[in-house]
Amino acid sequence: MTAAKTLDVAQLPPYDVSSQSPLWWGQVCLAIIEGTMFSILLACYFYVRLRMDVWPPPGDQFPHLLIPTLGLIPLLLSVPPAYYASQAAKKNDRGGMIRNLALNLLFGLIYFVLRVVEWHSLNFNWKADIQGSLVWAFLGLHTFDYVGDLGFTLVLLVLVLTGRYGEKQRLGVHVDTVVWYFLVAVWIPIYIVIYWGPRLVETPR
Amino acid sequence: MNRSDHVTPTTGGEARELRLLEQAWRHPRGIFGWLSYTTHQAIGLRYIVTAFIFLLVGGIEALLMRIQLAVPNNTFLSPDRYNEIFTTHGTTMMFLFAVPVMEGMGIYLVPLMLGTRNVAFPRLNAFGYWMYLCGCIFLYWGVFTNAAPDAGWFAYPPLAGPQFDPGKRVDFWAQMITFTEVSAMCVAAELIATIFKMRAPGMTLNRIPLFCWSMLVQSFMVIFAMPSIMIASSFLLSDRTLGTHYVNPAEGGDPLLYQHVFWFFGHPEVYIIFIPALGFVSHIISAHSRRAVFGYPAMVLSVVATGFIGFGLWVHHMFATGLPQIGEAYFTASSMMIAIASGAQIFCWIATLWTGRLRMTTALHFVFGFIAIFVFGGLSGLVLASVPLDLQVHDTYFVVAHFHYVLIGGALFPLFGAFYHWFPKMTGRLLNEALGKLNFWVLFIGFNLTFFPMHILGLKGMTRRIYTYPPEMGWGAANHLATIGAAIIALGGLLFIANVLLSRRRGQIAGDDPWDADTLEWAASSPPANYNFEYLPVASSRSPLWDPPEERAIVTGLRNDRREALVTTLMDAEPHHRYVLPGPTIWPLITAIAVTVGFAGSVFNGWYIFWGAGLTGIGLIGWFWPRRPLELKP
Amino acid sequence: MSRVAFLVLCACALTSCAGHQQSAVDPAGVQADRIAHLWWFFFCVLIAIFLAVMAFTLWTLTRRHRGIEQEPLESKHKPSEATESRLTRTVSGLVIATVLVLLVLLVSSITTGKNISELRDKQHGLIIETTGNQWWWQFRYLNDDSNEILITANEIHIPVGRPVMIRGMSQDVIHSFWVPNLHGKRDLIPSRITEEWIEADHPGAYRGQCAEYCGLQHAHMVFWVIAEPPEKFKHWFDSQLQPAATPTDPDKLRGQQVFLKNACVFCHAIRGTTAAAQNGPDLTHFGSRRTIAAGTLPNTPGNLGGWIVDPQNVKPGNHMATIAVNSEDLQPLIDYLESLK
Amino acid sequence: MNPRIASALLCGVVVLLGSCQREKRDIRPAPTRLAIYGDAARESTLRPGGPVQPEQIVTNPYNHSAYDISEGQRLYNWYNCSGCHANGGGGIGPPLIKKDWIYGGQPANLFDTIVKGRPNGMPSWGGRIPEYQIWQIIAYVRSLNGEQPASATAGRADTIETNSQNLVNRTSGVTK
Repeated sequence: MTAAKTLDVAQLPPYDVSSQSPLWWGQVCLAIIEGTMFSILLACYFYVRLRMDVWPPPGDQFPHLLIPTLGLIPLLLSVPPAYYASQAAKKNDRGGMIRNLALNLLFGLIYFVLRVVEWHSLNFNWKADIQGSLVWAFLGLHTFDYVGDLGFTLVLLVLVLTGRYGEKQRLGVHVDTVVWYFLVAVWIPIYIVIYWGPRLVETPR
Repeated sequence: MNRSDHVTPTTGGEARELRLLEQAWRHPRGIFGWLSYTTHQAIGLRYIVTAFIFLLVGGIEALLMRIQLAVPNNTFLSPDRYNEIFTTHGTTMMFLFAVPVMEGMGIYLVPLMLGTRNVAFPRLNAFGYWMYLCGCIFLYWGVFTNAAPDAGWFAYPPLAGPQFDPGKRVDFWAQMITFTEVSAMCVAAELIATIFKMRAPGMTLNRIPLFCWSMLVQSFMVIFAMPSIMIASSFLLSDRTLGTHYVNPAEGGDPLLYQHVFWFFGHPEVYIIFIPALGFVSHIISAHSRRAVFGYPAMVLSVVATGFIGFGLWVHHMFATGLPQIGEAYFTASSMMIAIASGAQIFCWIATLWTGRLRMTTALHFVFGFIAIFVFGGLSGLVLASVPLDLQVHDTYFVVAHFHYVLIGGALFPLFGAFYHWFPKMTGRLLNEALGKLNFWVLFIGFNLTFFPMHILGLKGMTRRIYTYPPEMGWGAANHLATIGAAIIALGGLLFIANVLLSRRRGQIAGDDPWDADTLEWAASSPPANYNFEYLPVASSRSPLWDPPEERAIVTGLRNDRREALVTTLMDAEPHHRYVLPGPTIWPLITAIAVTVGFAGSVFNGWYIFWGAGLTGIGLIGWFWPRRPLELKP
Repeated sequence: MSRVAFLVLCACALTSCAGHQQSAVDPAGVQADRIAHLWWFFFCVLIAIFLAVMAFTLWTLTRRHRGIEQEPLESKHKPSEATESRLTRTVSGLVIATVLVLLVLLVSSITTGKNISELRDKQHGLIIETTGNQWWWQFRYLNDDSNEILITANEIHIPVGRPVMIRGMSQDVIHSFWVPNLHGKRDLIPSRITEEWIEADHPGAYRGQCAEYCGLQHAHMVFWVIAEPPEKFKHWFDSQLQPAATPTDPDKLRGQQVFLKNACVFCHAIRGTTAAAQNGPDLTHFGSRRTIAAGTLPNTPGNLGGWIVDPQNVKPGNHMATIAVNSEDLQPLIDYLESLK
Repeated sequence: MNPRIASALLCGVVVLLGSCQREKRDIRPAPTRLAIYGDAARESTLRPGGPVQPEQIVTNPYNHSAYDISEGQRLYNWYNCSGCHANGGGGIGPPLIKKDWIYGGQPANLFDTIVKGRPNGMPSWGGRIPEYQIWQIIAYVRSLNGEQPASATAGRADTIETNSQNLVNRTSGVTK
């Protein structure tokens, strides 16, 4: 037993609500996975579109522009609250977390309603043709993640409201925003492609 | 040989601290306790054992195929059964054995090599294993209910589509993919976080053990490749069950779209399997040739390069579909570039052996076998990279020979070597060396006897996946030889099992560091305690255990009354904060079962997706529900 | 070193399969010939590399107790700087060598690729539309004159020295057209048309097989390419263009009636009769073909009888209906079909 | 309790689930079956246009079998049923996607219709195509009406989508 040099870490904090936490990195990995899925779907969309003379396939309406475009407003508005929520989580400011999480959730829900309305107005479904299949894949996958994260935010809000939270939950609030930024960011290209794409590269009937 | 590396400060109350640590990391008792383990050693071993069971199953399927092909016009298997068996064999080996076993080794070894106490997300780790197990059971549920997939392990539509493969066979295949991909992604995410943030203090980027580099690259490949196969299998599944048109030409879909998406995963998959094996080889060589691997930077660079290039050559699986010539030239070039990276590594290893003092253990035997077989397989890979030659040998037994050379030679031999190398760490006992060398030679001879003749068969026109062939083709002799070889391989497998079973009971007791190796896992006791290290080590160099004791240091000041580990900075591994790891819990299992309900049910009825999602939500809430104490005492 | 012997042995094995009817290393066509040359070039280069690497690897075993043993390895587990730098030079040299070898292989492969894609006087080429079906081949000799279009199945004749274009398509799943002695494969993909030019140098019968897994009977999806001198080919082509003659003797006449009365007519066509379905192979000149059921059996009356009575026994899972032909009808049917030369 | 035992147990459970009808692939139909069902249906008292007698049900040997349903789909086109009945929507002949059958929609009625033919155009196929194929076609036709389990029927065919509830009078985009 030789006395060895020791490195004492007792002074270090027992937790950390920041991007230094492994959890944050794990969350980023999951975001990358989702992002890769959406990019591959986009690649597939262009692949099939290039093989078609007529797009959208005859019988499909052009997807509406109004509601999805309006929808961008609450979607983008939901980002700042997410950011402030994470700041509040770092500072362990309960009021701030409650306020911003609630706002985030509110805008999120408004957008979700618009999404559902618009989705129902499509005149083609997944069985209609390849465009139907792909558009429904985009909407389905994104909505699935979106609802999932809404639920996660809701649970966090409830925990903070009931005061049943500690570092882990604050860290949860922090990394939750990572997912939220991602979901908003990834929607923009999808929105452009599936709603504007058919118009921008319209083909003569 | 056995050198105690527990350099511990002679402070008082040490015994009490140790008891606290034992207490904090003790496994819960009983069957429910067993189901709620979250330590990386336990989960890693579960991966490894399960994967080995499926290696045996896949091997039995391979033997059945070899019996069928042993003689011309054989009627041992019906064509239908044969198709099911070769599909299940490929699927089992790729998705239920090769990837999971490498992940298992990573889960077991990475925290030990990094000098930490567990992976970053122990519960996600458990969840990943349960998902993998459910996937295995799901596929073999299909197999046993006469619904074994029969469209080949890459299930090309339209043959695998709704019109030409009725029933649930391919649905079982496609959904099994989802299970194993979820599991693989969990492992990838947690290993990346672990390697980035939980390295021992002082383990800067250029001190990370080569195996951890391999697992890092492999994890990133998983993250970028697996989504692709998930998309592909979902396309197939929804076309078959929901009536979508992703691969239906009549409605604007395209069968080739599936091939592109599949192979964008399918080629990296090969590297996902074999990059960890490169890590094994480096460690075995450095330990048994008594010197650090030559050219560490070159090794790291070529592994990373392999990871990148691996995504750039999927089209060489599709040369026969007729692509523009310029594209073909590009993919030929990129396919050959891989050879540069692999070549550099081989040369570095040979250089290491060259200047080392070799200790001809079984592990090193397997490494030599690896070099011989893998180099051969790599060279035949160059034949496949060349478009004109590929047009001839594509989808023939030449290809079968090639990928068994790279996968068995490139991954399985290093894996066996790794077992002989790390078995003492896992069990505390050495595997029998004499039996081990016999095991190696039987496997090596059997392997070449089985797969070498297949090169010739391929050139003589024997196509892949045919359930029989007429005698006048002159393929009989080589096929007969291959079948004999397969029997010899099986014998080798039995020898290995025998060796494991014998040595677990009465193998020679191994100390902490039987090989006098250099990386941190050998500083832990064998088998390691649940907390790996009583005091986390500090990485004083690339080969910490070869440093003189006075240069080594340990970490003190972690609380021992809870599962605490140290988070360090990304680049320089400076201590940043302490990190409390979650303890044992049953919720990952519950969540995995909930997800399984959704996945398995949706094969028969789409609505199950929503039931499964609901149940999963409940599971996740239970998983993340805050437990007292909410505030951590510093 | 036993591996070396093994390799030599395999080289012999490869070369010894000359005269084989389905072999990539026994070329009978321009492209297959170029590919085979490329193959042997690769073979020699790669085997040389392999042997070199193996020699180096095994040598590490022999020189264990030589010079470097004097160097102090155990202390820091590292040889002297001199050794390390010498190794660095060697390894980098080897890597550069690898790159050069790869460049050579790449260039040779691409040039061969270019060569096999261009053939002389394609404009005078024959165009054969090839359709893959589960599990048989339909061939249509295209022609501007619609009466000159010939439909046949599972066996094509081509003139020696004249380029032939295979226009590939598929009715059901993906198949792959492969005649190793003439050229590499080309997939036949539903909804697509793929093209491949082949040309035979010298006469002979070459066996082709579906090379993309296509289901239950993938193993029995064979066809024959018979290359013959132009005049012989012309003769064959003209005779095949003729509709089947109505049989004169009562036995065969009865056979024809059996054929037309039974389910046969729902799938098969015999030009010159009312049978015109395209679901199965065209049987107009069935008697002139070498094999039954896409290369499953040699075309003999006995085999034909067995095939008609119980096709699912001969080729399990194929799409030929099991019809109940009573015994006294069977012989006339066989005689009739075999008479369709 | 270790993982080996655990997975062994689970596999055991799986085996006990046994095989299921849906996945049966009767690649080589036995001649006996041809005779039995053939006679059973021939001797049934059903008459063209006559009253449907439910007690005279002959069970379809290929009921619920995914393989035979898809074989039926192939034969439906090969034997040109689609010529008159289209993809079930009907054309020259009556539609097959419906609930009210002129001559009864039970397997035995359909068998009779196909074997004996019906006035105004439905030809008699008796003795021309083997009975097992008739049963396969019946299995497919009944699947059009959802009278086969959804898990045994394909989500779609590799054809233009004809499912009317998706879209009215649409045609597919041309693919290059």
